[in-house]
Amino acid sequence: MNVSLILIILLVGAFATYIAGDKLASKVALFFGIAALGCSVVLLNHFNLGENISFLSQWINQPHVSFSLNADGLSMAMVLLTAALTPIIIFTSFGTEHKNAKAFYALILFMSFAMVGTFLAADGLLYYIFWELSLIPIYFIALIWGNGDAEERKKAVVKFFIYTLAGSLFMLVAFIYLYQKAGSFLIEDLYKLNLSATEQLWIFLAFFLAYAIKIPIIPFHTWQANVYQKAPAVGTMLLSGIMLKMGLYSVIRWQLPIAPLAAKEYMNIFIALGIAGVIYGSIVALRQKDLKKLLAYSSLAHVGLIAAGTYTLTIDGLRGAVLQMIAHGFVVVGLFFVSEIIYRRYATGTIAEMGGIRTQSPKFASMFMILVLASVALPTTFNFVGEFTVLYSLSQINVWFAILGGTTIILGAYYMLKMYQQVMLGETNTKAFADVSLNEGLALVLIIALLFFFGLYPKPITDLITPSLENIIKVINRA
Amino acid sequence: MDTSLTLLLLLAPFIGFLFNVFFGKSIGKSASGILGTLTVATSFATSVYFFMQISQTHQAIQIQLFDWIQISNFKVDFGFLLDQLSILWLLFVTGIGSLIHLYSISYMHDDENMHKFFAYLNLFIFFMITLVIGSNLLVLFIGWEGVGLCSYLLIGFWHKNQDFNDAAKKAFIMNRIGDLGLLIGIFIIGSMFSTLDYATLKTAITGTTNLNITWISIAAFALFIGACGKSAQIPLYTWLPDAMAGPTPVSALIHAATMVTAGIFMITRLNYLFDLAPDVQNIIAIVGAVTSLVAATIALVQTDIKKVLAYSTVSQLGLMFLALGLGAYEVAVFHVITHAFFKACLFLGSGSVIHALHGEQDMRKMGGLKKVMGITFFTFLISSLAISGIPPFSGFFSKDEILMVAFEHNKVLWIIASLASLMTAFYMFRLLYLTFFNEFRGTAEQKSHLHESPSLITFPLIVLAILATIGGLISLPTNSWLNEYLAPLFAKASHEAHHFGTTEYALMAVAVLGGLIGIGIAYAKYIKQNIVPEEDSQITGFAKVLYNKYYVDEIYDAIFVQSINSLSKFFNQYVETTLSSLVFGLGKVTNELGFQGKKIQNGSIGRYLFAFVLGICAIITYLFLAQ
Amino acid sequence: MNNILNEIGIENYIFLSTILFSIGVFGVLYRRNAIIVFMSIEIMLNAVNLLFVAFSTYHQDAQGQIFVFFSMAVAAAEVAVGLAILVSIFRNLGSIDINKLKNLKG
Amino acid sequence: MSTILIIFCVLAAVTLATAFLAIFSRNPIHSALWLVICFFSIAGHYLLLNSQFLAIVHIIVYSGAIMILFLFTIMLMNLNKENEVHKPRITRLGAVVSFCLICVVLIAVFINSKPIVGEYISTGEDYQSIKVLGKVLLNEYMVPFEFASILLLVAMIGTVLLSKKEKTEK
Repeated sequence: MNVSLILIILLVGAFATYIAGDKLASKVALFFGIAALGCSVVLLNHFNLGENISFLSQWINQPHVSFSLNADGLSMAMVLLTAALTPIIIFTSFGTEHKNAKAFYALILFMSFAMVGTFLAADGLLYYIFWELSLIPIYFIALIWGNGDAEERKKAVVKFFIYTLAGSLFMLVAFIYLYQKAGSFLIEDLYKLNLSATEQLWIFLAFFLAYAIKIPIIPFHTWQANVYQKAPAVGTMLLSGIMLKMGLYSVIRWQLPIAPLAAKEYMNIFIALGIAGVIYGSIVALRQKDLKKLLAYSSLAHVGLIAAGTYTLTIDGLRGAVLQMIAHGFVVVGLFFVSEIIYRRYATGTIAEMGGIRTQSPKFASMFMILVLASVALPTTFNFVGEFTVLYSLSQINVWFAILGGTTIILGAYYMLKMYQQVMLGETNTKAFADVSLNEGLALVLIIALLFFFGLYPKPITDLITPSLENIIKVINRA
Repeated sequence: MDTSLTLLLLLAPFIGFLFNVFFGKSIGKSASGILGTLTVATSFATSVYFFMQISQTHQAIQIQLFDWIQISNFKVDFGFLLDQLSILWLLFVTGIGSLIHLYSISYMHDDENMHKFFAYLNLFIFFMITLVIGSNLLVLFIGWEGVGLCSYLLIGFWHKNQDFNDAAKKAFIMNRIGDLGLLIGIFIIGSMFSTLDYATLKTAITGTTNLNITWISIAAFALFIGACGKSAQIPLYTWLPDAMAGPTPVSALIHAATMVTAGIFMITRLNYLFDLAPDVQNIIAIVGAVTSLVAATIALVQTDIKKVLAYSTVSQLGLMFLALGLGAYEVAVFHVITHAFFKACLFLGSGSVIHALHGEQDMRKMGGLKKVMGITFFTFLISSLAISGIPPFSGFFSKDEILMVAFEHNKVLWIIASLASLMTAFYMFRLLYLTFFNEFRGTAEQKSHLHESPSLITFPLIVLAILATIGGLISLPTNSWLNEYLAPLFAKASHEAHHFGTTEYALMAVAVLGGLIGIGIAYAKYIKQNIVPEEDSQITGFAKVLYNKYYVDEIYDAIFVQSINSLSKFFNQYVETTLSSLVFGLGKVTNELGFQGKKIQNGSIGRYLFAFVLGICAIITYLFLAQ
Repeated sequence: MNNILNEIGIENYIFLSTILFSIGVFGVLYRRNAIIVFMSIEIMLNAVNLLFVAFSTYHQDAQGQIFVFFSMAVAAAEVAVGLAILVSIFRNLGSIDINKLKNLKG
Repeated sequence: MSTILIIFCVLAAVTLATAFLAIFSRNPIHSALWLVICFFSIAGHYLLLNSQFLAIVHIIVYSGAIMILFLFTIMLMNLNKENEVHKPRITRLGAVVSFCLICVVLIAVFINSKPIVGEYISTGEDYQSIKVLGKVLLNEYMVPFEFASILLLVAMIGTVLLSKKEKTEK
């Protein structure tokens, strides 16, 4: 039994969903999503027992490319995140009608497939293929099923597509160069390379461009807010919940260990960039008029902090970053789902048109509040664990980094509470607002429960990721 | 046994919270209130048990539940520490908490969301207990943020009013500024000592000699900022008066008796750390003294009954910080306790008044309530005497000790503190006279409804008034039970008992005299001359500055809030668009290049031929001539 | 038998054919009339042929001349086809001005 | 200066001059005629180099076949009027510059390659009589020779097809 099974399930699921037809599509997709989750849990069990669940097979002879899937703790954690979020995301979409549902759900599973592949791939070219593959479904999801004016949407989505694709091409160039040097795309061969400082710098920058656009780190973030706003809720969740993490994961897995000298040399610059993202994103979020855009900028702020954590090159920074990635994945999916719930009832994303919802739907208000609190990293939520660890690692580098990065605690509270106040509180709204339905409530409760469970007891995840992160630190310090 | 009891202590209010959240609406208002009260009372009973136990054994109880956060050089576990300090805090948190729960059953009975109110109150008690009994700084931080959250929820309890929501938001954000400071302090401590656990930390700090004092000072300062946020000291005090937007029991519980003392708790907890940073201690003392004076001056002219009490709280907290800064931790703790009694009593009394007047909070529209609200008046009087430092009430002892410590260390601080106490006496009696004496100034309709509050409200008042009277007994000047009880906590030998000489008696006399002068002025002004404060528009001169709280809110707004907002506007309007157009610009350049390139491919054979010839020339030159 | 190149020198042939070739190029660029352009191409071909023959003599080898035969055959074919195309263009457009033949652009 | 050199110079002058004239003549018929003279002079060069057969073939193919073809075409199109519009001045200037450039480049290549010109040895061996040429052509270059014939055939068919009037044309 090995990890390729998850990929197979998801791919087969995508086809099965397409064949199942519009009526059954959502249920079939949910079934395969849960199957993938179950499979990954079983695999996790095998992994924890010390079995080898990696998969390696020769694929192309010339150039030397292998179909290599390597599952270590880090990959498993990310796969689990994807596998857990996919069914939740599919489940959240149950309240909304989608035209041509079979294609829609098939694309979701296909995207999940590509992202799991990205997290597992241990061969540079294979990784690159999965990386680009994940872009295709989200492009169609955002373009076809998105909200708002079609022309505007097209502009935003095409910008996103070309922008990320262009960034990734630099990564491909870097991989080709590395292949010239190492004679293989396999990650362990790339780890063994001893490149000169200049080479490392160029490779680092090439990777950085690809990841900075995907994550996004300022100033490469301009695609984000518009796409988040225009994409359907499911697309936004996939993008913010999992796809952003692809970039962050790749920083840890590929960028830092392959070009450690450059990473060490210019560490401060990249940490500063991440922290600038924190402050900038938070401040920009303050004046957003659209709920989804506001959440997009809050996402920018959070991933900025995560990125800063990864570039500290310390075990705390990496661990905190991974924890925060997972936590942020859940919270952001929850928050975008909340915005979708409001959208279903009011058919608008404009904050000014909301307000006074709390009296009408107390359950929804409470769950929204909890998600807001989790997003501002209240202790006992999972986000706090991650944020604390990341900020701690930053304080080890320089206390000012921690102070500036820590402004997220203040500014985050400011914009989130301001948003909550404007959306939920105040005089009772004249428009009716039905409280959450069973399906909606279930999805939200699931997310909240996970956040609190891991907030109080993050040990399982910490234990899972720590050995592999320590290995990566070892690789980084090899020179 | 200890573990399960601790969990009972901790989780009882939490269960009350969960129950009230999920079933509160269906079981009815009274039931949900009684349930809420009972859970807190359970905690109180457990606390009493622990108190008895520790009085005999003098042994702190340590409990480890499970690992929580893993950091490279240390791990933080979910553990609890029940020692003298935490049990003392538990006693009055849960004790006063139970009383206030009881009070709220009656007070909040007309509110449709009463079950929610009790849920939040229970949650608050839960977090406060977590804060107090946590065995390390991070568990303290859970409680620290948690009480801030409950404070937010309760201030904004009437969430239809956006002003209240603003106040709630402000409280949360200002607290978070402090929280950042606390976190930074935690980071520094963590990296210096590789532990956040109090016990290990104490051995690490007291056991080592060559510590890096600079970093310890920075850590202490950062922690102090955290304390400033939570305990409403300059410059982070402005949220507390606004927090009076919440229901009055909340003001009594959270914003007077318990949560705002968390900063003092934390500093007392880490006294060994602060002892090593004398510079920071000086800052604390100065900030405390200045806060007490500034808040007292503002309180002089306020007309909202709760605002007066709020500024009075800030002022008293300032006095406690003064004591902390002077290293007299047990004195600060003493004042925390007596203050909790009389201030809770005052707030609840004001709540009783407001309840009787159906929500009226302006003292200019009160008066003459002595006749109808006898019990409220009497308890209020006792508490006012206590806060003014008149013997033999509790406030006299605690305040006197602070003044004495201040006199020993620095005469200027003593003068400031004495001035603040004098003002305290004045504004408290101003409040008392305006509210309870003379004739009623409200509407006739209000007058007809005037009544003494029901026994559920008066009972807590009586209990608290008794405590406010006798609370001073726990630390008499010559024979202090409290000092002995707390002695194991402090690194330094406990503050030596004052051997009473003439100086001490003179100081005492001065303090009492000051209190009496304040009362006298108030009497002269508001009873003899029967002055009623002017309407808002008629206030002029310095009084206007005071009435507007030195315009601090406006200044903060202009400096911080507005600048962040305009920065946000700038980012949104210019930076975002610039960055966006840069990306689009890249696309446009490519597009333009394409268009230009298209012109080369214009189909004219003549030009192709030219290009052809020139190309051949170039190739030949490159191949044969360019060696 | 005395070699003719002793008298003239291979360089002169090279220069001659180079200049002749350049004249051909010049003609192609200079004129708009497609027929003249064709003629210029013939001049270029002849310049090359001349050089072939000169080197054939220089190396005392027949292969150079053989190549000239082939080149002539190709030139003949090219002219035949080319002129046929020109005729058909002329029939369609009424002109053989190469500046008017701009249908090649995208 | 030997007689042969003088003959060469005269022939070269004629070749270049007529080539120029062929290009500069405004009337295409004049161009064609100048070109015929040019080809004759090139045939003269061949004779000078002692390749009589080639010279004959050259005259037959070029002056006889190709130039006649040109003249026919010109007459077919009725182009003997001097109606050609000059190219723009800048283009003509460009043409002149290109001419000079390619001239200079080619000559520079030649000079730059520093050729070692040895003694011209005449082995006396026969290498360019019809007999020898025929043997080489039909032994060594048998296949290309056949291909050349196919090429000519194809060219012929193509020409016929191209110059036929299309029936679909209006």
